[in-house]
Amino acid sequence: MWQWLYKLGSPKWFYTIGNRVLPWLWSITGLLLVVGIIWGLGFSPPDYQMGDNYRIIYLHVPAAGLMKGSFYMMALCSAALLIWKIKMADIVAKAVAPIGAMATLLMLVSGSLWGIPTWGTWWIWDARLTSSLLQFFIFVGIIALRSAIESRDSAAKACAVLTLVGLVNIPIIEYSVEWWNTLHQGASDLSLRDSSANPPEIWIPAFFTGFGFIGLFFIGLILRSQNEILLRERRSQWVKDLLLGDNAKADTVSGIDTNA
Amino acid sequence: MLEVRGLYCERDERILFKDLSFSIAPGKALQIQGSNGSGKTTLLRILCGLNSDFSGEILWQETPVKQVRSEFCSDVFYLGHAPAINRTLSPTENLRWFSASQGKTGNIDISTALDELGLAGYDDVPCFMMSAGQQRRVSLARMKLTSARLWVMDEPFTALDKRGVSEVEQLLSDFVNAGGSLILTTHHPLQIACDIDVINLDSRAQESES
Amino acid sequence: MNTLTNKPASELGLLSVMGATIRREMLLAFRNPGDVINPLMFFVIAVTLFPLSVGTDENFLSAIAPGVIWVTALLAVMLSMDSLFRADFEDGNLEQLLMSPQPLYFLLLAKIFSHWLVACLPIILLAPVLASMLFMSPEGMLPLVLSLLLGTPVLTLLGGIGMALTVGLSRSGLLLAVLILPLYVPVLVFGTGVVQAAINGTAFSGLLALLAALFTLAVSLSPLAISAALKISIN
Amino acid sequence: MPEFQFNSLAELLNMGGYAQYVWPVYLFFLLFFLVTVVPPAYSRRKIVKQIKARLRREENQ
Repeated sequence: MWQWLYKLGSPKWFYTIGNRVLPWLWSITGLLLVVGIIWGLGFSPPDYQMGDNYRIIYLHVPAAGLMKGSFYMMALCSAALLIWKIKMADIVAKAVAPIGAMATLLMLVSGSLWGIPTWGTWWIWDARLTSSLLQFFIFVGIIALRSAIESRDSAAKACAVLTLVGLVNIPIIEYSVEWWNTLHQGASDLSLRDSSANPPEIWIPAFFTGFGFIGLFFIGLILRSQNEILLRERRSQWVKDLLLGDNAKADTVSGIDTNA
Repeated sequence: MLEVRGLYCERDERILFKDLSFSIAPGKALQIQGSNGSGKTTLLRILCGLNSDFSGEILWQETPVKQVRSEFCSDVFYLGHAPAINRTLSPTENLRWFSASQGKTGNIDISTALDELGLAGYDDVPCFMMSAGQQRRVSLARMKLTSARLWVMDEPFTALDKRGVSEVEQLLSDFVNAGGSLILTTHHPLQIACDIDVINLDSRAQESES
Repeated sequence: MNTLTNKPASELGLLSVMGATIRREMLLAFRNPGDVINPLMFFVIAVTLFPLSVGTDENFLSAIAPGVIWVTALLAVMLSMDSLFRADFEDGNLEQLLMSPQPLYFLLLAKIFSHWLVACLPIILLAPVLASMLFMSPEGMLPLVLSLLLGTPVLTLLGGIGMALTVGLSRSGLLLAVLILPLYVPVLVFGTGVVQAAINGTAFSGLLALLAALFTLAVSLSPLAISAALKISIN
Repeated sequence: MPEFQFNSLAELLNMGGYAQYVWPVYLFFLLFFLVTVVPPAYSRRKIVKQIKARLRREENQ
């Protein structure tokens, strides 16, 4: 177990394992997303209340999950960096931040497009949308802080502290927004109301897209982390060997042939 | 007293020093030499616990510094590049807070300390009205107020005139000869009458590269 | 004169060290009256801008009054944060603070308490005056002051985290806002909630208790985050 | 086995009248997908090229 963790903390190991995992991840993710989306768009029965508009849910819900998951992952990495000084943890945290921010944006866009026919307006101060917007601001803040600090080590630790502060605050923010929303009589929340009226098959595509999103998340994570590893380790011997020793391998590092 | 084992520090992908080991005993002075950017300031800050980007061990009285941080801090006096003098406050007010933040009231009172650094009569003048050298003297007056047994000083002679330098050298050698430990960096040819060890960060870097 | 024999005549207790820190900060505020006046003037001017932009309709102004007062107070507190660590960072006193044998946690609390006294207390005292200029109903006044009394320390503590993270950067004003404003949301929500509840005639003690809980949480955790952030920033 | 719910391509594109909401979301997902994958792959090429150039320079010296 510890051995494994130790290895995961080694950039070289992460890089090579990433290369080995990527082709598999690509094919599984592609399959899941294609099946999930085609099924969701074409084969799922329409919702008895919202008709075909509910098909947004197959992207909306996984995006919301990714938003949460990315932040927890960043928090975990931040703790690992601050407590055990694992440099790899910072590389991952840095890679996850933009993916999480984009997922939050997708969640917001899909939520508000869903809202137009349901509420008659594209934005409504719904509790979940509002706290997601705040979550988006927190992602942006972390990215902005990292780009503002020149020293890489200081930036890493500062972002880690900010992420952990955010981790403590997010439940409080969500609770306060929830309370605020009931106070101001917000509209009904975004969910499949009374979904028991729908056949359970309606959820099958969500299962596919959900795992597809997770796969996509890890593809993005590995690609970005590998870039960061190359940049940080560019003076090390293994990078030299990798890039000069075996040209063909180095050019296909992303799992797709970038020479094509 | 202070012992350093296998210190390694890199900054911005440049190794400042590795396998650096030394120790300093009471009644000794240690001068850190090296060209600009060789990591002198970084080393001093690491010793004081102001920089944690290193690996290796720092022991204080044979215990890792982290475990005895509070005792260590009360036994170490750090003089950095910045004078740690608030320009709005007067020397007396600055030094009063310094004493308090050390958790101690020394038995030398502040105006005596200022007198001895040649600042008699400046006790209540706001520091922004004083010259750089005078501000440095205010900063150095803290030497008279601290009861620390290890002094870590980064370029203590900056901005001082000739007489000031020799006065401070006198203070330093008195301190070391009375059993204190001193670690300092300076570009100035040091003339203090006590045991001085020298660590040159430049020559170490050359060794490790060849 | 031998320094080694200059052993401490007396050891100062933690409280007197905190007291000395507060005295020093008060002295600084007294010498730089801008630290007190500028946040206050920002507060007054920003509130004045609202009637000028939305009109002087009494009903409308009284409806938005709690929010306006709270939001401008929040922004004033945030803008005042710059003076918390900036000078100490630049002149090297921050290093001395971190090298103090006293527990950093309490030294930071003392510093933040002083900052609150200097920057926030005047705002709280003036808030009822501005609220009545916006025709806020008198039932809301006491709850407004109470909510500000509990809320502004939280704002100061959270702002302290942001400031500690950005003190090493030369121009950090807008970055601080991006980092800190999302974290200010709960305080704002419950703070205005207290005032609204009081004006509507419903019970607000529960909300005050929530603010008090936030206060306790912030007092116990923020100094830890601030000290971690300061150690990073002085590297 | 689930059935295809639409009788024609036009009906699929129409999405039961919700086309202007459903399709933009899926388009935005495409954007999300591309942003997750393309910039890192692109910068990978740049980074590899840079490091190689530097290594060759050092070898020639």
